[in-house]
Amino acid sequence: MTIILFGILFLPIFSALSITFFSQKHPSISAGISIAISCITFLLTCVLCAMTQSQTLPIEIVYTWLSVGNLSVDLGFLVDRLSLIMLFVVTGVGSLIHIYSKGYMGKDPSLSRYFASLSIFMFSMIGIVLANNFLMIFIFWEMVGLSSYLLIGFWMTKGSAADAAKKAFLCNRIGDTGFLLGIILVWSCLGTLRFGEISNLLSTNPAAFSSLATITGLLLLCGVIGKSAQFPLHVWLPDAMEGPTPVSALIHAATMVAAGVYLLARGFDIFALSAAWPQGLDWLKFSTLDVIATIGAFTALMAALIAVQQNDIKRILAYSTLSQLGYMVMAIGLSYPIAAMYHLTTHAFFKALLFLGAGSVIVALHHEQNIWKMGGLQKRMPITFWTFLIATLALCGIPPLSGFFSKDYIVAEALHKNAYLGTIALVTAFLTTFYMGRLFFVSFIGRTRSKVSDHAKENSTIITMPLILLAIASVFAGFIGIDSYLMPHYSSQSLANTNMVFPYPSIDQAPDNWFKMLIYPFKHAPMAAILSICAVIAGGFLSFIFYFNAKNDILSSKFKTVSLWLKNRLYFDELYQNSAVWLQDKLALICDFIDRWIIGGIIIGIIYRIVDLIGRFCRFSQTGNIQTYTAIFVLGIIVLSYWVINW
Amino acid sequence: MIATIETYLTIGLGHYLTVSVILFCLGLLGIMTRRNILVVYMSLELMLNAANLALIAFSRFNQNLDGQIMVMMVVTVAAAEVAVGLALIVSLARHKLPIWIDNLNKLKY
Amino acid sequence: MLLTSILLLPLLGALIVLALPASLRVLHRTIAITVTGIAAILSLFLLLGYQGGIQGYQFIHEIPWVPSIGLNYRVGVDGINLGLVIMAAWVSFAAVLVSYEIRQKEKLYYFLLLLMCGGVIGTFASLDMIFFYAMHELALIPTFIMIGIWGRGEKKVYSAFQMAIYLSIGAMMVLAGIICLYAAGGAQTFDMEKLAGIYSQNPMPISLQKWILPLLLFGFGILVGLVPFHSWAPAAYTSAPSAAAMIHAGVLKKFGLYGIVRLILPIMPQTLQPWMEILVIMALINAIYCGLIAIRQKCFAQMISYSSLSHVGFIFLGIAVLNSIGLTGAIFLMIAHGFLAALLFALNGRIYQQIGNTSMDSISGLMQKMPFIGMILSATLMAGCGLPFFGNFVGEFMIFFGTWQSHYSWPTALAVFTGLIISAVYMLRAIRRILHGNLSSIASTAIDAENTWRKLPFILLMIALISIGTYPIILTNKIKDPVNNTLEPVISLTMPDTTNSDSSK
Amino acid sequence: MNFAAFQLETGLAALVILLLILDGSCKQSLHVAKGYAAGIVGLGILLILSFTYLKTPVVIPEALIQLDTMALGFKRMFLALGLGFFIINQNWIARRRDNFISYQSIFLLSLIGMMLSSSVNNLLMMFLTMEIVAVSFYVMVGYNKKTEQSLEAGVKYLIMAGLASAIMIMGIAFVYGISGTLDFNELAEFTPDENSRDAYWMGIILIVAGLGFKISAFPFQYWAPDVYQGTSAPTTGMLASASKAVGFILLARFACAAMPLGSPIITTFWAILAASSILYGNLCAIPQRDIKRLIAFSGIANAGYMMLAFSVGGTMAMSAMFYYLIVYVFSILGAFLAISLIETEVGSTDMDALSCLPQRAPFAGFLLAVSMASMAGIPPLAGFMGKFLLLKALFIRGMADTPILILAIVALIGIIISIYYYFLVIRCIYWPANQAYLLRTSGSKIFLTSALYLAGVISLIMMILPGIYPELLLDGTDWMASTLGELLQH
Repeated sequence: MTIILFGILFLPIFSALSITFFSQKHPSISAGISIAISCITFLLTCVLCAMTQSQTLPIEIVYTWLSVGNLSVDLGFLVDRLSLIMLFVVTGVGSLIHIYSKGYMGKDPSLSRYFASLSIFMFSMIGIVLANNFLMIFIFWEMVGLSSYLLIGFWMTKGSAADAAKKAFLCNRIGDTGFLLGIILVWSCLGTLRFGEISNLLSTNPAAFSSLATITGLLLLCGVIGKSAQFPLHVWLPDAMEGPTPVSALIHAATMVAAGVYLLARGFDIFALSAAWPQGLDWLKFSTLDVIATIGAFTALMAALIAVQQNDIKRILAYSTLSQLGYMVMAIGLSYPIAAMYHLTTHAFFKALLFLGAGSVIVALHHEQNIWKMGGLQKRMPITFWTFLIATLALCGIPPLSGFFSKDYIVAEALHKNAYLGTIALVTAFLTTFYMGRLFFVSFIGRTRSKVSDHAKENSTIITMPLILLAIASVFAGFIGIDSYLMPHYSSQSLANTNMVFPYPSIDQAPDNWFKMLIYPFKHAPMAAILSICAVIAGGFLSFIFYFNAKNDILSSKFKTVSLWLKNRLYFDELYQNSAVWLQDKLALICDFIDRWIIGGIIIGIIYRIVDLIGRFCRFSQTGNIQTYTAIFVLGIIVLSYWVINW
Repeated sequence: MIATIETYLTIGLGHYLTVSVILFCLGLLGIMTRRNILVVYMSLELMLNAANLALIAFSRFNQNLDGQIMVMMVVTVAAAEVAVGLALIVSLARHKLPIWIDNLNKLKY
Repeated sequence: MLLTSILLLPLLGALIVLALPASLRVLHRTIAITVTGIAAILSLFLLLGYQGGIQGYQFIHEIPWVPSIGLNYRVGVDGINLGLVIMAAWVSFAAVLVSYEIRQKEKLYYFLLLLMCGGVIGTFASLDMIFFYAMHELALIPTFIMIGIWGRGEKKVYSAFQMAIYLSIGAMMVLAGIICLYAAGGAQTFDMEKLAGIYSQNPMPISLQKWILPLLLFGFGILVGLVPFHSWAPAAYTSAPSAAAMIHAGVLKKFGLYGIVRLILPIMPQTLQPWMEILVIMALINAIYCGLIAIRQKCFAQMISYSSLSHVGFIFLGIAVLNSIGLTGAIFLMIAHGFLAALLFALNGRIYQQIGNTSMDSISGLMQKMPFIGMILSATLMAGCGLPFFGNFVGEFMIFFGTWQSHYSWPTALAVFTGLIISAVYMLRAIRRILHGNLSSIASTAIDAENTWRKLPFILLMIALISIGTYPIILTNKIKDPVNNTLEPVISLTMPDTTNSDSSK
Repeated sequence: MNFAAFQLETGLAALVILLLILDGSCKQSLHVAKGYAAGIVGLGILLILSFTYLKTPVVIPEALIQLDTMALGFKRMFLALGLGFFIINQNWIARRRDNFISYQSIFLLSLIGMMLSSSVNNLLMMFLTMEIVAVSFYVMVGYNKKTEQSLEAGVKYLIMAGLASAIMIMGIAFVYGISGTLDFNELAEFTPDENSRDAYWMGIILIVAGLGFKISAFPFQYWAPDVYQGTSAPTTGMLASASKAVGFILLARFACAAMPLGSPIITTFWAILAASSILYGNLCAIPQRDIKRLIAFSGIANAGYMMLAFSVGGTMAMSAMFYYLIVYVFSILGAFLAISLIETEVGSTDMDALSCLPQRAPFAGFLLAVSMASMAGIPPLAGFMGKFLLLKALFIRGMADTPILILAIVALIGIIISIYYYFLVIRCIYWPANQAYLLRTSGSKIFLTSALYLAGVISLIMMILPGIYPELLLDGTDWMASTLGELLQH
């Protein structure tokens, strides 16, 4: 067990190191190492799953990494259902994307660097998943930030890529500031950072945080906002599409951005605490979960809206990712972590598939990303077309594809708990179908819109094979019972007081065959299921009208202002540029001015000049005239004797 | 009467010292004010002699000879000093340099 | 004996270099590399031989020096200076290795450099205050001369003098403070250990502490570059040749911080608290203010100088919060930052040597020309903005935790903010400007590190930085016991409640 | 009579006579070599004898001169210093193709005076030895009678020194008159009654002024920069080292005997003199461009540091002062070895001229740099230890007597300022600002005779060894200061 865990965690970094030191000049060997190791980690994950079937979870293996005073940080592995499922997603999707990358990036001269960075990413992501304490999560949290930075800026000679990488890292850092403070608060209030101990403590004494509960939750949430690109730190994710497409698929769609959701699920005990504010702030009545739900819903809606008017295929998908992440966060906010994790898993499959499909198109079209220059790919790239279609449908939530189930749980919960959030969820579902329909109809259906798309050809097996595998996963992920697998993780714990509505009252009542599963949403919350299907149909229909065989975007010509705002992503970048960045720049300017001129120039200059001046002045008493000297000599004697005698 | 005159006429330590100090101050003033180096040098000798006078007076006052021995030494040293000093002043003159003391101010600041 | 040989080796090397004729250029370098290399390797034996859990110093070597005034040669390590000595030895070795850029007056150069190496090692190994001080000065003066002769830029004379005067002011204050410590207790000894013992038995009069503490504190502060006494640092580091900047910024600057830990905390606990509260604020100013200035710099060397000052702010913070987590973090960060600053200045030197300036406006796309240097540079800059698995992160987060534990809530928030964001802003900006983007014409002639010897210093320092970052317990376990001893008098005086709650936990 | 006290001086006198005989007996070229060799050998033998033959002090009560520990120590110092300057003088004379014997014999005569001065135990002998030194210096300062500068310096020195000795004699007269004795031991036991107190103090201040002239303490220092600059480098070196040492030795004995050191008034008295000397010397040195003039000002400041010891009082401070003094004179020896080379080879003592040293005479350049560093108080050089010991004494006194700490602050400020100009000299040697000057003065290597190396090594040893192993010298100075301890006890 320990060996397997160590293997899963450290094999990828071993791969990164060996690529860096030994095979930097041999790209194919590097690719081989990296792919092999990611596949091995996947196999090891399977072995781990199999082993844990017979054991009681969670299993915790702990080594001390650091211990000073009452601060103790572990290198610890926490194996429970939550981490297993996440691990499965990360290594599974990761391996496929590794393979895909070989096809996609094959000719790049810095392939070794690419695979090394990818391995670092795998290492860090697995670290987040397996971590048993907050600080270890934070460490790997930062490390995924690094690998994201490296991979977004992979084509670093391109200014935009380098800038995007920087932006991504900084936005993450802003979130992490809160995250680290939150961790410090957790530690100072509870005295431990281990998840297991935290939930035990909180279940015995929910008031352990006293008045700091909500603040702690919100600070931890900052980390999530940064990593999962929730509003207001969502701006980095669309820019991150400057990176290679497999990276976008792996990091910025399937796994890393979902880490925020994973953290929310992991630390749910803290987030689920009821509202408690310190004195002076107690007029703020809301709890952490309220904030989480609101942010999630808002992000879902906003991103979906922006996606409607984007033209870059990857950017549309990026906003779609934002929107779906918003769903997941909202699900947590509705105290429904199982649904969030469920959606996370299915989303990982179909969104990775969408990105990889997009990547396949991009390769075929020689790095053309504008959807208005594509079109007519149905016949030219059949495998890509069909897999992309499956993924689109899954994303939109057409039963019986996986997306339907996971999304439906969230919509149902939202409608059940809060009508506003429910409405937002439904509207977002509608918008999702609309923009995905737009994307699909414009880029795949109809006639070709440019020369490059005329010459498009289907890619080789190494690219299509992962597509097919992921398509299979996207179709069937709804039936394999991810939700019921996760349920024991939560039901036993302190969630009783958060009035969480489970899809199944207990594990025994879970549907036991695929048909029951298929119809379960209709049985469980028929209203929500029907409404969401209606939204999907409406969205699909509308996009069919607008965009089937369309020559240009009708929306942007009809609603110019709205379209402009949406195209410009609601001017968030400009806003930040003109507020935060401006402020920071001016502060720096002031400090620099003070340092350069006031401290460095005036103060030091004055002191120096004064001393120098006194020196020059004293020097003039040396007149060169002996009689002056004698006079001073005698004067000195007179003064001294006068003073001594009159003492 | 005579006694009072005697006390006035008896020349005591105070008188010697007064003369000595006056001479000393004259010497000092000479050094500080006269421009000719030779005169300055003579003023210096005057100061030495003023000190000698004080030494002799004190020697008498203290009833021991230490002061007198000291005077002998001072006189000897002064002679040596004069020998060297005058040589220097002569070579100054040889260089056709002015022997006005305030012209010797090339070295300053 | 081990410590003595570590610190005497470079000095001996300096004498040998001095004795050899100036024409034997290769030999000078070889000797320098050999002696510092041996010293560096020997320093690892300290780590291996150090036994945890033992009170007091180990590897003590004592020679009576001037017994009449209580001045003895006494070296030894405990957890606090163990890491610093090792760091000093390795940075010295790396500094000698990067010195191939020097092509004139090699004899004088290596003589001075070896003096510096011996000085920095000796500073941290000494347990006697006067040796502690004198070794620091011994290392300081060569810096001045090296800036003058082999320095860069037009302002080098001004920077060298500014540094000399500034640091002399600091050093004089420290010297005065040291003598006061000697004189105040009637102890008549310069031994740090004995002194701490004596003053814990019968505390120094408060009336004296009131003067001596700020004297020492600000004296050390000037030597470290506490705002507003920091102007010397950017100027000097920009002008200094790489090796001098490496040793000075990396190692020698820790003198002041180490001095505060050794001489102020255990000896003057009674008046410590108010000053430390002020120091918290000053430390934050250091971190934020210098960080913000670093954002504005156009010259890479200037930027890393300010970033180094900003990091020093964190170390101050760790010391000022007066608890074992913060102080352990501070000492850890001293070591990590030593490697980091040395790396940065070595890289800066390499870039300067290849391109002729380090202006971030004119250099770009260097990664294409110098993949190895570029990789190390980006890793180092990342380490500088507190990335995990590099030593700095470990130190910094311990300091954050420590700050919070001492109930400084806003300072913690500000420190975290600075550590995570401001540092990232300038570090990433540097990567973006220098390494990424299109290759600028000025950089097109640059070449990467040619062979293993050229790469070695960077690799060594990087390995050091990463290994303490990934396996911090190797140092923290050794640091924490002496740190607790150091803080014991302070805590027992000022925070009786905390000790109780600590022990209950 | 204490015959032991002037055995060495007698030897030296014999050496002078020998040199004079040689002068008349052989041809020009031959006598130079012979005389030179004889001088070095003679001084060397005397130096060795002072360590081997005269190991134990011989103190005879009421003798005019004593061979106490202090005298013995300083005699050794003067012999070593004399040997060094003898060599530098010779180098200077050889390059001027001047008469060798006359200058060197006068120099050796002044050395006799200096050595005698360390034995002085009596106001009479104090005056006498001071005058022996002064009169020899009249000659030496004005010796270079072909240049106007030298003559001006000579006259200035003549008049100021004459004034100082006249004032001192007047002071001696008063002190003698009131105490009735010239002997230091008896003086130490004497306290003036209420009536004669003022006159007694007047006398003491006059004597201090006379000695203050020798050590160039503020405000009696005005002659020093001009004379240092005007006269030839070796003479300047001796003025800055040996002559100053004479002043301090006499002052130490006199002050310990006649002034109640450590009493508030005396402490303040010396504190004011010391502080003003430190500040004045250091501040004025900043803008100087002539190395000899710079050293004059630095010498004023150094005198100030040494006067701190009188302000503190006690044998520990005296010992520190002796330490400082000894290290200082040997630093000056090293510095003037280089400066005299510059003066003769380049013909200028401007600081820019120093830039030729690393190329043309690397050893001399190194020596000058080390001596500057030593004077600046950079460890591990001995200058640091000297400053440290003085400050230590100061602070130990200051712990009980807080106003003294102000003096310490002044001293520290002075040290900081001094670092600037000492480093300026180092800068001028090793990284010249003016490249053109460097080219103009670049020439063949200056040939250093092995004797010059000897002088340099003496200086180096005395600058480095006591710094690295202070006990070596500190034992000696403690031993020397123990003499004063007896005086101080009264």
